[in-house]
Amino acid sequence: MADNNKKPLLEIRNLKTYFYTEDGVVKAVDGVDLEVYPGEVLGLVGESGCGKSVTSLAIMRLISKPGKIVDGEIIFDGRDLVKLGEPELMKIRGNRISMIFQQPQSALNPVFRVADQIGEVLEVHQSLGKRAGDARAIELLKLVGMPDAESRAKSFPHELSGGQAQRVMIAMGLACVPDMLIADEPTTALDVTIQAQILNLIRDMREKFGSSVILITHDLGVIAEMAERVAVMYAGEIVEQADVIPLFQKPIHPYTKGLIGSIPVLGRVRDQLDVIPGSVPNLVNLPPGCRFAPRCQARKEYNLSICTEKRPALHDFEPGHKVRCWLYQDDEQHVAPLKAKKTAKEKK
Amino acid sequence: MSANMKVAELTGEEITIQERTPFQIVMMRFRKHRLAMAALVVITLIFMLTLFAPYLANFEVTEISVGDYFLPFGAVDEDTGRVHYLGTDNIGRDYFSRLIFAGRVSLTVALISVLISETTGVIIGAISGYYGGALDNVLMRFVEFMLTIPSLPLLLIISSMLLANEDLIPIPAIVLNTFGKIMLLNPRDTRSAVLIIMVLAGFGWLGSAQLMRGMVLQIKQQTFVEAARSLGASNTWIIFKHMIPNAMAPIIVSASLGLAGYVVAEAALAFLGFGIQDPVPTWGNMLSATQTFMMDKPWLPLVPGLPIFICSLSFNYIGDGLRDALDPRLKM
Amino acid sequence: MNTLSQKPERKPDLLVIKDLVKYFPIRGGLFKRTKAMVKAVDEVSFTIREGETLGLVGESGCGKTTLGRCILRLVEPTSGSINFMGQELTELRPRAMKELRREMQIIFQDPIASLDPRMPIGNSVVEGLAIQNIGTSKERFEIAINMLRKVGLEDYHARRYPHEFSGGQRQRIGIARALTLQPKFLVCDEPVSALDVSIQSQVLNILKELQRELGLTYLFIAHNLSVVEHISDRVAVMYLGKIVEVTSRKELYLNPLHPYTKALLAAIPIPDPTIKRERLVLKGDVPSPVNPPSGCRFHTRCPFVFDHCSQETPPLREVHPDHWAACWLVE
Amino acid sequence: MVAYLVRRVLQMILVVFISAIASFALLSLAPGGPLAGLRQTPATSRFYISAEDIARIRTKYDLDLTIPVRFTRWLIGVPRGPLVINGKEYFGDLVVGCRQPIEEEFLNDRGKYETRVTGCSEIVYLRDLTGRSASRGILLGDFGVSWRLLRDRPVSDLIVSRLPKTLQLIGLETLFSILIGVPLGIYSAVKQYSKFDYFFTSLAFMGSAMPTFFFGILMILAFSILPRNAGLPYLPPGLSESVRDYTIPLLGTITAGSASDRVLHLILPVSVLTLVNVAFWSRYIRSSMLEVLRQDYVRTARAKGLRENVVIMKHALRNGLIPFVTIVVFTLPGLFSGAIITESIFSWPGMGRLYLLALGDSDYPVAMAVFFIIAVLTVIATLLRDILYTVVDPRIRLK
Amino acid sequence: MKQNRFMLVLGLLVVASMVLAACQPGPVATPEVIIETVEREAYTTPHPILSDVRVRQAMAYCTNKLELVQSVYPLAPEAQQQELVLNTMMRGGHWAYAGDENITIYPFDPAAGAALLDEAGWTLAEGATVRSNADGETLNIKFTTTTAAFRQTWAAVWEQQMEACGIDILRLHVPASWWFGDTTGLARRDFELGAFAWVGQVDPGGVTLYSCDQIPSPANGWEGQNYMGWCNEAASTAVKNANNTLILQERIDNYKILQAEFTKDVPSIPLFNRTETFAAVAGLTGFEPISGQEYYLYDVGKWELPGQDTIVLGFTQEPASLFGLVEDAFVAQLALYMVLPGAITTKNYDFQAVYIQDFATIENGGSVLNEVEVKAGDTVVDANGDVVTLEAGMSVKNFAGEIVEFTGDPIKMQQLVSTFKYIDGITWEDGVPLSSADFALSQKIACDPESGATSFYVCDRTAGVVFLTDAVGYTHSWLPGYTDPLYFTPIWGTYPAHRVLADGRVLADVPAVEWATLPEISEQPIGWGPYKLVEWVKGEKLVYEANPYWVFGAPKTPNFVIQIITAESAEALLLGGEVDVLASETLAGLSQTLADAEAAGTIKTWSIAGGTWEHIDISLFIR
Repeated sequence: MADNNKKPLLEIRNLKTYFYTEDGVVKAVDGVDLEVYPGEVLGLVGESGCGKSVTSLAIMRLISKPGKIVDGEIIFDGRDLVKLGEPELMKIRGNRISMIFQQPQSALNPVFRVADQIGEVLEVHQSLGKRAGDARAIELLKLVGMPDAESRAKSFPHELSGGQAQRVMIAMGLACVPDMLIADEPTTALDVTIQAQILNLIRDMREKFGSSVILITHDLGVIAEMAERVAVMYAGEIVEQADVIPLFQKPIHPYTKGLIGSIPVLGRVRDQLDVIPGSVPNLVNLPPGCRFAPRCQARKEYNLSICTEKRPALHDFEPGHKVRCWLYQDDEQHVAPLKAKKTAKEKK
Repeated sequence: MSANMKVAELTGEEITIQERTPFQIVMMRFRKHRLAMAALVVITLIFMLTLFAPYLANFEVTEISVGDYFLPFGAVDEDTGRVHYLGTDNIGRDYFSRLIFAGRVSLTVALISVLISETTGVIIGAISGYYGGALDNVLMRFVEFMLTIPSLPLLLIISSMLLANEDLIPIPAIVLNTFGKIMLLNPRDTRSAVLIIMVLAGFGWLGSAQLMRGMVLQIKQQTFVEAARSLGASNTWIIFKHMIPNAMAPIIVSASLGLAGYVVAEAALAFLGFGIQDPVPTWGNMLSATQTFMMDKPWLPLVPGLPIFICSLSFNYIGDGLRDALDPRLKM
Repeated sequence: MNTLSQKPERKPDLLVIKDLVKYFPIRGGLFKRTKAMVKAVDEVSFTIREGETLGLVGESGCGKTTLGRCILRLVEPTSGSINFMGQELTELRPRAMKELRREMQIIFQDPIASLDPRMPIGNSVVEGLAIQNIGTSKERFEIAINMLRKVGLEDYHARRYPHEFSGGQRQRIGIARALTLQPKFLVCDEPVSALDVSIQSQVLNILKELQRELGLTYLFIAHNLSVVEHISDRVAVMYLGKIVEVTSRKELYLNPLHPYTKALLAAIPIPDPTIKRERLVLKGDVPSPVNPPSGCRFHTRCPFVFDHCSQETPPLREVHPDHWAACWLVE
Repeated sequence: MVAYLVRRVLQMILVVFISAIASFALLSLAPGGPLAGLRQTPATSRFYISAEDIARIRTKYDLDLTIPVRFTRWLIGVPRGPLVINGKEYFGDLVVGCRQPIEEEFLNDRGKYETRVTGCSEIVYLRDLTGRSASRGILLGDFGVSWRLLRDRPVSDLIVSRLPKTLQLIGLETLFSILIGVPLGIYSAVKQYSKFDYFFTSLAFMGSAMPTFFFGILMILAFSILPRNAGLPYLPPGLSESVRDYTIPLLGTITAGSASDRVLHLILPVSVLTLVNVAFWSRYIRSSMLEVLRQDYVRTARAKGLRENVVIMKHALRNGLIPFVTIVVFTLPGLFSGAIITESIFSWPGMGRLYLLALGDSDYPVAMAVFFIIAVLTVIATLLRDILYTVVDPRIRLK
Repeated sequence: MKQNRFMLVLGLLVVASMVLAACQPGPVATPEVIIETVEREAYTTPHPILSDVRVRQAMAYCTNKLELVQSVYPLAPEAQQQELVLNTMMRGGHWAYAGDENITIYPFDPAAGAALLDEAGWTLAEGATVRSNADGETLNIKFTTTTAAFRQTWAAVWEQQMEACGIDILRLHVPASWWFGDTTGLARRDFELGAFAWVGQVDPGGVTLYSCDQIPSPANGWEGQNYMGWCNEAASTAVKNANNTLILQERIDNYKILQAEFTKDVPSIPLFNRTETFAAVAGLTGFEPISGQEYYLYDVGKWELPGQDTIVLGFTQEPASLFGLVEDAFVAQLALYMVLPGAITTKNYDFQAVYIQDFATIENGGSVLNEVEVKAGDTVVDANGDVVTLEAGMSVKNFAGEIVEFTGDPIKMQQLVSTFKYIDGITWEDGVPLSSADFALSQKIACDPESGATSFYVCDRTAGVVFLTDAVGYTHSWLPGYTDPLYFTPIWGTYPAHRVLADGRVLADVPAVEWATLPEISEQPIGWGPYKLVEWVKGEKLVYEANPYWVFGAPKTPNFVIQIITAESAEALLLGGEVDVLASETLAGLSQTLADAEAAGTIKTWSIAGGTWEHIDISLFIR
């Protein structure tokens, strides 16, 4: 779906964000490359602690102590956000890139009314006055399908349900018609029926405003329904990146495979689910080589020693389908067992 | 895929987090708080000084060198050749010896008060928070009511009553003997110290009871308590095996801050003339006895004033360090 | 693939719930009189058969967790009957209840909160034995070690503290703790919803394996219908304190009768981008259980609502054999 | 809300009542009183205290009545005599006290002799109270008459004379410590673990660790006595105002009782109290701000593109001040009770000193009045706090 | 719901218990558990240790009084320190002092003390530090005194002195409110050894301190101040006789007996006189504190501070009332002295007439001893000094001075009549001259039981008062048989009978019961002294202004302020220039600060021997 000829709206190159804690340096994001094209929905999927939220916060430049962006560039609309000063950033945040969060109720300030919180964005970025801001806020609330928008605008966040609060967040995020909306697990805290509402809303809004969306979630179902392109993250790096259909139909990274195999799917009853043994590595003491190697069944199957020695690079497996795995990549001393097959197949 | 993956095979590399007991973690974090570590060193030093007071002091507490009033630091006793490291006070008592013995009393008073008040507070707070209902209501209303009463005035009244009337609260001889041994005092002189402990602890437990109750209410929400109940645990089991150990962190913090408070409170009572009385030396009554010399011999009040200040500061720092180290928000 | 649910003979009932009610009072006013009731569980009846897994599914606040707690009497039910192995639980005295707790255990949602952070996990696991005064401390420890091994942990883990484990391991410890008393019946209260997907499957597999090995009966509470479908033999759907549909999982998936069940099924995102489904998206939020809607509680959100729905509460009826539903539409 | 308030007020009344009982009981048990020291005056040829004199004084101050009767007379001013209905007296011969107790000696179980009252040679009956002066009761605002400090004259006179000075001192101190402590607290929270934070945290600790009495005397020495002797500008060492004009180098002549005179006298005590309390407020604000800064909505505010100081001063502070506002009301009793030690050190004629004097001199009507008012104020502050909570935090509704 | 019901029940319980308690005739209630009723009278069973005179004497020998003085007055010159030491209840130079040769003096002599203790059976075992007796009981004695820093200081030294003699002292510092309480501490003889001070009087008095019938006990309603329980017939008789005669020699002789017995029996160890310390800014003139003169304000009209029109005197205690009948605190007397000074002064323990024409002595005819005949039913003062209605069998002192039994027949007795005339020209501050009516009002109020006056001792012994019409003054007749050692000094004060109150009444018409609360009396009295009180800012200061009508002309300084300060800040305020004078009631002694400041020339200090003397009372009977 991605048109590679199009110029990406956002391009992340070798982004490294580390947290300097008392236990050591947590390499939350360690060399992420990613691009988002205008108008697309990019799904960023991964388990908790894989660095997907940190990546999104890094884009917003909202990493606070003890975290720090240590390397890489985030080029948005031709400018490297990493190098921007606070005043310029302020013009981008909430205006050109906006963000919605996982816990909508705690993401809203409990002591201000809903309309004021939406209006604030307009006040800052569009110099709208209080009254105009309020009117626009109500308009936006109507747009996001808030029932009884006028009176809801006057309520405090705690008076809203989770779904309503997320609508407010979306309204706030869209207030300045941003180029990009980052939705960090927007439905995780919500019930399934409400989740369906919110996902529909995001989809509608994307169509209406034409913004690109980075949808961060751990729910593969949500990704399958929403995303056009998907990046799979594991332990601070992207392990696979492809359009949504190839990714689900033909996942190639052992982690992606395991992930897809491990979730129960409605209507497809299996006696046992697939299992990825072990658990996510500690981001302080990362294994040398491939980060997934300790849990990787394929590594054992093919008896690859390089996996524990050298870190694989994210490379094109197919056009538009990138993977970070020694199964598909050669090295001076190492011949990728599956790459050969693929090329052989292709030749046929 | 390999659906017959055996669960037992999943182990091995799994424990990726370093093996440390909570205690080790706390200690590790505490060590990072430099001021708290410094405070700990200072407090340890002071404790050692007072602990070895009988060996360090070259004079007895009540020993008076007649006429040797206000001797300067390092003065030498002519008859015996012993050194008054910190000089003498207004009636010729060796100031250093008094200071370290006084520290023993002051710190014992603070420690025991904290011990009693925290224990009482923990038990009452735990019972109140755990059982809730009418009992909780009565206990907490009582605590709140006691807290509405300004404590210093009340301390004054009560200590004046208790100090005066020996029969009002008879203290068992064993208590006096034990405390006397700790503080190196004649058991009968110990009475005023024990009374002040009772007075201080009598008010001190209120705060920790509230704290404990809050903690218990919070812990009650945790599922491990429910888990214990589902295993058939009795209330006592839950309170002692789960509630109290889990609530200890803030209690320990409040105890160390409490130590600071008690050291100062004892001194304040002494300053106002309602504290531990003279045959028993404390930093507080040494300070109050010499505060009249503030103008001309400032070191006299300064010498006992400084340890009060330092101890209070150190306990505060230690409390702060412990708070940081025990902060549940930081991951364990 | 599935052999359990297809066994023809009907197994005896292990747990029979009848008209179970749990109201939480809301106090207010001058004398703190009860002003309103949170009707968390309202006249719920169902049965769990020996060796089966009953899935209980519903959105947050629908009362499924309260129901689970009521069965274990961790929450005292307001009224109704809970019959477990022929014993009426609601009438048991504390001592007898303590005895009975060996037979029924619970696994909690939050693996971090459900383990005492100040207790080495070995102690947590033997706690049940210690409380029930079973065996010497040495024997207990052996049982604990065995249990830990059974859930895939090692002996030396017993000395460690919960914070040293990952979420999945903690959940396994939780399972081990529940199983040391060798219960017959296990309430699994959202045991996997706090876990990552890859870990979730580990735990689900273990649960299934243990069931097979030990002949356990589960009440599996979850909000994720696909997980429930995966593990359960029968599924009960709950909405605002009421059970709206109970049937076998196959029946439920193939032939959902209640509109809410249908909506729930439709709302679940399927991890297959090629499937594009007709969506039945419900409007609005779940109403408050304090003042639940009159009649059918679902009528405020039901796309098929008609007049009668708001006037009378539909009873839970056996529409097809072993397929119960509470809706005026299904006659 | 109304029901809540009514319930709270009822509770408050109960608490006040109990605290009245407590304070009364406590001070009735305490030794001393208007008779203390009387026998310490050596009898001379013209002054001799007889038992009859003592009895008369006991009667004058109601000390001959039983404690419950004294309590009700103190609390609500009754009984004042027998109940009179239609001109007929009832309960006239109810025993309410004893003018001349009979004491006897007993050997108690600790082997000590003990004097116990075994009888009464002159019983006070209810009808004897007729015509005896009594206060209208502390509940009606009549605190009775002072025993010692302002002998035989209303306690309220004493309180009224001290209250303005204490309000000045504590009011200013509270104002300054909040004005200084709050920004410091915010700043150290925002710059957590910075040098500034460490510095002020340490300073705050020192402030709270420094005993006031010690600190106060040091301040007098450093800012009053020493500079004055050295011919430098100095601050007055105590009192609330001078009685005559004085000259301070650089400042010139200060007229006694003038505004500048009062201000100069306020500086030292207010500084001492402020320095101690700044510590408290800044620590309080710091921790509450740290808590708030961790919250998601602060991140949201940043994500909106707000300037950092808007994020801090609007979004974070508004929430950080919620616990602060509610604790501020607890300075209310402090405004009344004063600062015992600081007032002593600076000869400040305030309530704290009054209370100390009343205790030292066993002027219990005064002590009880102060005690009672503080308890009432604390109870009121508690209610105010709960009401304020609903004002500052929209999430909280009183039920 | 539950909570509220509980609260209600609680409240009702409290109310109910209070009602019940109120109905209970409290004091008549039976006493609690009694293990054993009294088989031996308390207060008459001798103290096992202290009843032995040898122990008491030993303690006296072991006491180094000079050292005690040095500990509390380290800055006093040695000569003065020596002078402060007391051997008996009188200081060396007093007219009633018996002389060194007539009393037993206990110089500091630990050896003598040790010998006496050995003799008494309290021996020092090998290696022991505390003596013990044959029964193995150790010689430890409880010693009670107040928490005052002054007493803590010398008590610590004394404790060590006793320790050196093998006596173990258990020192208890208790709050003054308990020690001097009405039903606690000293008043109930709740001590073994107890230290406090007697405030010295111009006249030695002493009846209530040393006579046998002044031992407080439950039996006598705790009357008397003989806390030691010392009953020595000879001493008891002597002290009564000394106070029952006007003949100086007779008094001296009787006091000699008292002192001899007192020092022999050692019921109390006299220690030392306190010094009275005064400090004032260097420039102050006219201020001259003198021994014997309690009221250092006696010359306040002459005080002068160059360059200042105001003098500030610091008080650490605020007067409670300026109505002298209800308030006798020294500060109140001083504050009142400014406006209503005493008629006489007592510089150097001698009497000087100031506002009276002369003392009413027998020698100069101002007083006469009339011979009166009394009969049964008359009110007289008996030989014991008590006011009695004469009946047969009572012993009285007849006109000849002999103590006789009243048989019922009329008998001749002495009646003392004194006439006091004030000097001319005394004028109230409002310009109205002082009149005899002002004395009449004073006498009326003082003897009105409603006035709130503390003591009616004088009124009870007054036969009649006649107010002079030819001069300002009165003639006072005492009851037959009463002799007052200070008979020659004025008895009644003055109140402005003419003063019109704020409510329009004239002071003379105001009932006595209102006086204590009358602002014109308790807070704004007018007088005829050197100053008039302009304002009393409670808690802060009393502001005075020169009285233009003062009989001795205008005072040197037009304004005078008594500033209320705290003891903690007193010295700082003096050095900081906020107050000019600090007197003995504020300064516990000379401090280094003051001495340094004096050396630097900024202030001036005085230390004089005061009349107040410290002593240790020894309880001779167990409680």
